Amino acid sequence: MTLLSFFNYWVVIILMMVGFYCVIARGNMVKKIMGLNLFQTSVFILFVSAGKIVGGSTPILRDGVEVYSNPLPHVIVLTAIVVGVAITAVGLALAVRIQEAYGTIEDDHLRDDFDEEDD
Amino acid sequence: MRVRDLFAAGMLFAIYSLVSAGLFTVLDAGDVALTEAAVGAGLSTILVLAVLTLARRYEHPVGSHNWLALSVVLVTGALLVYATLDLPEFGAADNPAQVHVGPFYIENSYRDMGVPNMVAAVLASYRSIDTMGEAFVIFAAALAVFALLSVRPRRDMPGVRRRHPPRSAASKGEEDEA
Amino acid sequence: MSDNGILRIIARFLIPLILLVGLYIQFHGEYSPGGGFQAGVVFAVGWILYVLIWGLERGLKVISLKAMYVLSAAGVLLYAGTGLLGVLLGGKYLEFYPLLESPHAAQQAGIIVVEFGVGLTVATVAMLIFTLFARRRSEWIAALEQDDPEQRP
Amino acid sequence: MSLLPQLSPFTIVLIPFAGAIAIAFAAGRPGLIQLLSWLTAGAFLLAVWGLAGAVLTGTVVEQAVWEILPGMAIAFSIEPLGLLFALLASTLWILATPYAIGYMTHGGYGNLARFFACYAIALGAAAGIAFADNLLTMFLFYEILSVSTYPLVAHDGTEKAKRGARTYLVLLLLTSICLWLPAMVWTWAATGSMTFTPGGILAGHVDPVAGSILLILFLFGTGKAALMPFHRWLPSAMVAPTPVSALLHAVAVVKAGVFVALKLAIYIFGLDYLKTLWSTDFVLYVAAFTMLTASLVAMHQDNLKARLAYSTVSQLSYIVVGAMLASQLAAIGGGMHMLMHGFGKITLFFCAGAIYLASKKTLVSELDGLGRKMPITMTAFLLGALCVIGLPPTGGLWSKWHLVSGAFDSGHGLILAAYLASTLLNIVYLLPPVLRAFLKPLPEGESAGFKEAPWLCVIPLSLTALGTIMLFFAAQGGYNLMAVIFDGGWN
Amino acid sequence: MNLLALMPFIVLIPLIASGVVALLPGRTLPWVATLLAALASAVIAALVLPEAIGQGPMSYPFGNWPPPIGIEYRVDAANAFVALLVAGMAAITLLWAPKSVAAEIEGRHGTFYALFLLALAGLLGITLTGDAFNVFVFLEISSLATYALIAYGQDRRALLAAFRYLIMGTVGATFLLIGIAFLYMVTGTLNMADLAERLPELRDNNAVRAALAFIIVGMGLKLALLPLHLWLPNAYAYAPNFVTAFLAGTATKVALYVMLRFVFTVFAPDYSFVVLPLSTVLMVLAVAGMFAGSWVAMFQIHLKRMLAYSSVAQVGYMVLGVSLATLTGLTAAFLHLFNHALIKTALFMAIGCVMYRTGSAKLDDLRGLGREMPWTLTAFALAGLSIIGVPTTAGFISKWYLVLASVEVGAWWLVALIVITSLMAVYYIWRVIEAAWFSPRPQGAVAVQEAPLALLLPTWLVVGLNFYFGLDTRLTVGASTAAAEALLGAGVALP
Repeated sequence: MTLLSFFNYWVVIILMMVGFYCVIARGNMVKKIMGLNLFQTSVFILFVSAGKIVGGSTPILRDGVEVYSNPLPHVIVLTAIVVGVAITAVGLALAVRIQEAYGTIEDDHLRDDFDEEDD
Repeated sequence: MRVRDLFAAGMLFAIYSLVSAGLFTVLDAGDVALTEAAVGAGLSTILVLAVLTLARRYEHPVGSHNWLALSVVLVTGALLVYATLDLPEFGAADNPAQVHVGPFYIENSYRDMGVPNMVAAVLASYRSIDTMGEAFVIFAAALAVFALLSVRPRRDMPGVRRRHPPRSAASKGEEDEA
Repeated sequence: MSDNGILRIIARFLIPLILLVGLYIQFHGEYSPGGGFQAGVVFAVGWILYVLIWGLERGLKVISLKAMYVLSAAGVLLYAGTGLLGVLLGGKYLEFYPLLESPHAAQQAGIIVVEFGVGLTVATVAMLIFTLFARRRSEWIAALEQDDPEQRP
Repeated sequence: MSLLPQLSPFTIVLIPFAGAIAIAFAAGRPGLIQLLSWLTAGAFLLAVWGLAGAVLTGTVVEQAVWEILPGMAIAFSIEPLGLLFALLASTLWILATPYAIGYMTHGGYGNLARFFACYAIALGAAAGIAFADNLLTMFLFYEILSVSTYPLVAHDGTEKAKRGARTYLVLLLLTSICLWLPAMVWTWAATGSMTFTPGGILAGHVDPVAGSILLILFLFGTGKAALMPFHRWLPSAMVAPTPVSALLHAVAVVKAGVFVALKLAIYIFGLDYLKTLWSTDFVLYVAAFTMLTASLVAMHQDNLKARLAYSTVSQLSYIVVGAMLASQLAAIGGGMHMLMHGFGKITLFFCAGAIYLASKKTLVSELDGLGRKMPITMTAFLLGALCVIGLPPTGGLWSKWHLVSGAFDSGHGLILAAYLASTLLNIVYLLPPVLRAFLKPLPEGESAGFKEAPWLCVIPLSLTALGTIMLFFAAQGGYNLMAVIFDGGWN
Repeated sequence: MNLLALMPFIVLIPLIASGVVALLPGRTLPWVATLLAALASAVIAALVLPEAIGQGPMSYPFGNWPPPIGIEYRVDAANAFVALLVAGMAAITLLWAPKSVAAEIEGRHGTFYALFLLALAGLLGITLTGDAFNVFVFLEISSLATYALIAYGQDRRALLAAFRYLIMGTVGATFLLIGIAFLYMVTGTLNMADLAERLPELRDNNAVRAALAFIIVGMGLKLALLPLHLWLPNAYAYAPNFVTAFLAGTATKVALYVMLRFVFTVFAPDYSFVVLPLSTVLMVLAVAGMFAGSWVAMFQIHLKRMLAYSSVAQVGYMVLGVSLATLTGLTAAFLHLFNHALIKTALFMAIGCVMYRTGSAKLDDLRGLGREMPWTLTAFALAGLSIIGVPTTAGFISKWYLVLASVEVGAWWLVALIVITSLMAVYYIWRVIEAAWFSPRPQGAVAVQEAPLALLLPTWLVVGLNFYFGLDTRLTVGASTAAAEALLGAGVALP
């Protein structure tokens, strides 16, 4: 195996980590959700690259094509993308409600308010 | 993602989605590319923008680096890199993924159902219950957003519920009947 | 934006085109990339464009919030119902062969119906979510003004 | 005896619980509560005596109520020791009932329904312990007893009462859950059985080291037996109204503790096995130490109830020592002392309560001349004291006699000395109140306004005092009952 | 119809019903439909369980495509047991629901109940499926619905709790996805049984190890295993009472089941526990969870938070049983999984009754309430006995087995720890009892009535079940043992 064959994976990993960092380190909820999306999308790329065959083509039957890439990861990722957008929608809706209820969507600012016991 | 302007961040995010859609095409995943473009660049961006009309456009400055978060991320990254060392070579035709279940679809989907787009065949027939689940995920998201955003906005949402003194016993009785 | 003439004219052309593309992706999904999900999104985007230009009120006249809600449920029920049909006709859940005589036709019919269900759900859900987000701002301002005229978001 | 109904043990145990529920529902109607209390205590008494008749004629009574897991059941069986304990509890309960009613109504206490319901539950739990066929059942009722007496101790509702009650509960729960429960699990894991078997179940299953640890866990885990250093709860519990102190902390609770100790010694370890364990001696000397120290502490207590409480701590250790001597005679003596001390100590507590009710006096130093005002009470006090000390004409003589003989038999000279020294101390702290009451004159300026306590209180204490004398003559019955265990005639 | 044909309908009935219920108007109609769906699902699960125990695994291929080409539902004793628990608890909590929901939920009830059904169907789907990716899909169905259900809470902190749960839950799910991706890349299959066949060849593969790690962390997040538990207390505390009662009994249990399924079935136990130091890691986390959870619970003044922290501790007990990796340990884990669902549901229901009347779940507001709401608080006390582990309650049985499992491997110190944490449970339950019965009512407090029968009866039903399963252990112990055997395979005994 050559170093090159890892290169694809490592780029994906770097992207993944950027997204993950955004999720846990950022206080802003919109950014958190964007980070989540970034994180997930990178995983999708990892998944799809599992199905790639060098020299293959899109798995739609045509004449003259011998090698097709594996369709299964594509299906998985399709489903996962849909799940991702569903989460984004719900997360953003929650952010809207939090903005209304608290007047901010900065998670850091809410921490104190949150941990205060109610008495 | 060091952009404080969330609008700009949203735009960057849309561009990233488009780029990855391109990447998907390169990886022979036409369907995925189409979806990513429609969703990432389209739908998600619209929603982010819609939220930004409601909330502050600029992120609050973050004081310092979050070392804990950074270390968590680095550990995860290290684990991922460690894992990749034993992953099959990228793009090779003899990877396990290319020899076990995948080829069955490539070889048989046309015979089974006469559909040239194998992705559609796998999606809607071989792994149909997944797709049904996906439809229900979307439906759940709709219900969730509906539940969250169809109540009338209130500013006085209590931090502590019902701080006012407990109601009298008489009014309780009425409530029970209601 | 509805007073921008150029936009309106472009949109007049563009929106039918988008809807057409949506339909193509929906029903040509077995042959080329695409399927219910992508079609649904594209279809919804067409409607969203319409709303962006002519406003939410007119958009909701085309399809009301209630209709979206009902149709989104109808979409998943269509999918699930197709699966049930397979059981009723003696097969497994989501087995399409029992639907029609010819195996290929049965599979294709099944795929088309469930993809349509997905498309229906996705399109209406996208519209629904967009509507709810878009409407929220005006509702919120109204609520704020009712509580305290001074405060604005 | 055969005229009495013969109910199954579980039914008998349920009687007080059913009564408690009925009493709880009668909340707010004192008359009904009293009636129900009488009914429950009466029914319980009849049932226990009915069973005794059957058992003495040779019927084997065993009852598995429910098997939770294979080999692990809620089950009851009647054996002499348990029967003795149940007889004691039921008899004293019926005597304590009028006393409690009189005391609580004249003392102006509230929340009567809760009080009498918990009282009944405590007795039911004591019966459950008495009839338990295995460790699990015993543990269950032991904990019910602990928890159900908490409201009784805290009955006043004052901070002081609640603090005392908390000490009480925490100590009992801590010891039972931290020490007893693991010991039980260990026993189960080692032997696969938890059933009480004559001769013990541990022998041959655990090595002496483990057996020694088990013994320590079990004995100290039985917090109700008040071995030092886990005796603190007993003085704390004296914040309770006197009927509670009398019945529960002279009879039901503490006797449950020593009963458990005896039962463990005889039926789980087995006396022969017990002899081989090094920790037997350890526990023995801790108990002897407790016996002496508590007596010394009792001497310095001016508060009458506190003095009685420490006396109880000391007397309980007599029984534990009896169990640990690993001699049949001493074990029988321990069983008998459970009975004798029960009668004696309840009399003393009844008297203390009666004195408080009549004169509001709680200190020993205030008792001067009281004998002239309350002759019946003070006479009863004298009898109770004699019984606890172990002097004729009371039953206490016989139990101490057997204990001392057992110590002599097994060659524990030190223990023998401890017994004798402690008995001397008994005399020193129990007789002065009587002497003060009868021989010293009333203090100057004391109004002569008070007289004997209400008859509802006086009659019970007279009866228990008479009981101590009766036991002097009837002690042979108790001995015979106990001896059956070791004759091998009992399975 | 035979049972196999019925089996997928455990999931499908609530799933399809959600589409219908979403459209139903009014308040009663959606509830009735939801209840019927949950009951039907529970009945089928109850029918399937003995079959799964007796006959071994049943497989239902969707679309009649044989696995691993298509997706199968694969039911053995382990997941039939969990499915019965989830569906059963859903039906029981639904009995309790109407009054509570009427008081707390704004907006359309049809939407609310549809979300509930989706959450239920998602949990059941995760349980029954035999396909790794299908787990992810159904996990997200239930998660999405759960976020919304939590956000229905009337306290604004419910929103924040839901958001944080969303973030952590999604990260967890994505971790799971990464794990599945690795597994797919090295084996080429997504079917669990197929994976199990192919993984033994890949013992020394880094990616397989990483996959296990990711899956465990991902599920640990959903399970609220100690350092990953942060979302749980607030989510439970501020969600509507009905939702809390349901989630407390089901959500973490299913996450645990998924973890077990991967650890034991997909990766063989001799891999997970021998090749990797999983046993140690899980045991440390479990013990830490038991302690930290109980410790924090002792100082909570908000009772729902207290119970939530107690849940963190109880998850520790379950994971402890797993970490022993013996048949008895696993049996104990399954037993506690079942019994804890009963206990926590009963406790949350009782607190829900209190909140229904007083609007507060704070310890101070509970003072002296024992006399005004005797039935409610007695139910609480009895369920409290069960969580402490008093004999004749369900909680005792599971702790007993846990202790037995510890003794079997000679880990006496674990017994001591279990005892100590039980004592901590005594403390936090006792605080409530003392406040309710031995403290005076605060001054100026208005008289409160006993909770309505519609709430009391289901609460007492669950309390009764706690005692029933504390006495009749044939069902629970039998099924748990069968479940543990199913997971451990043919009698794998581990050091």
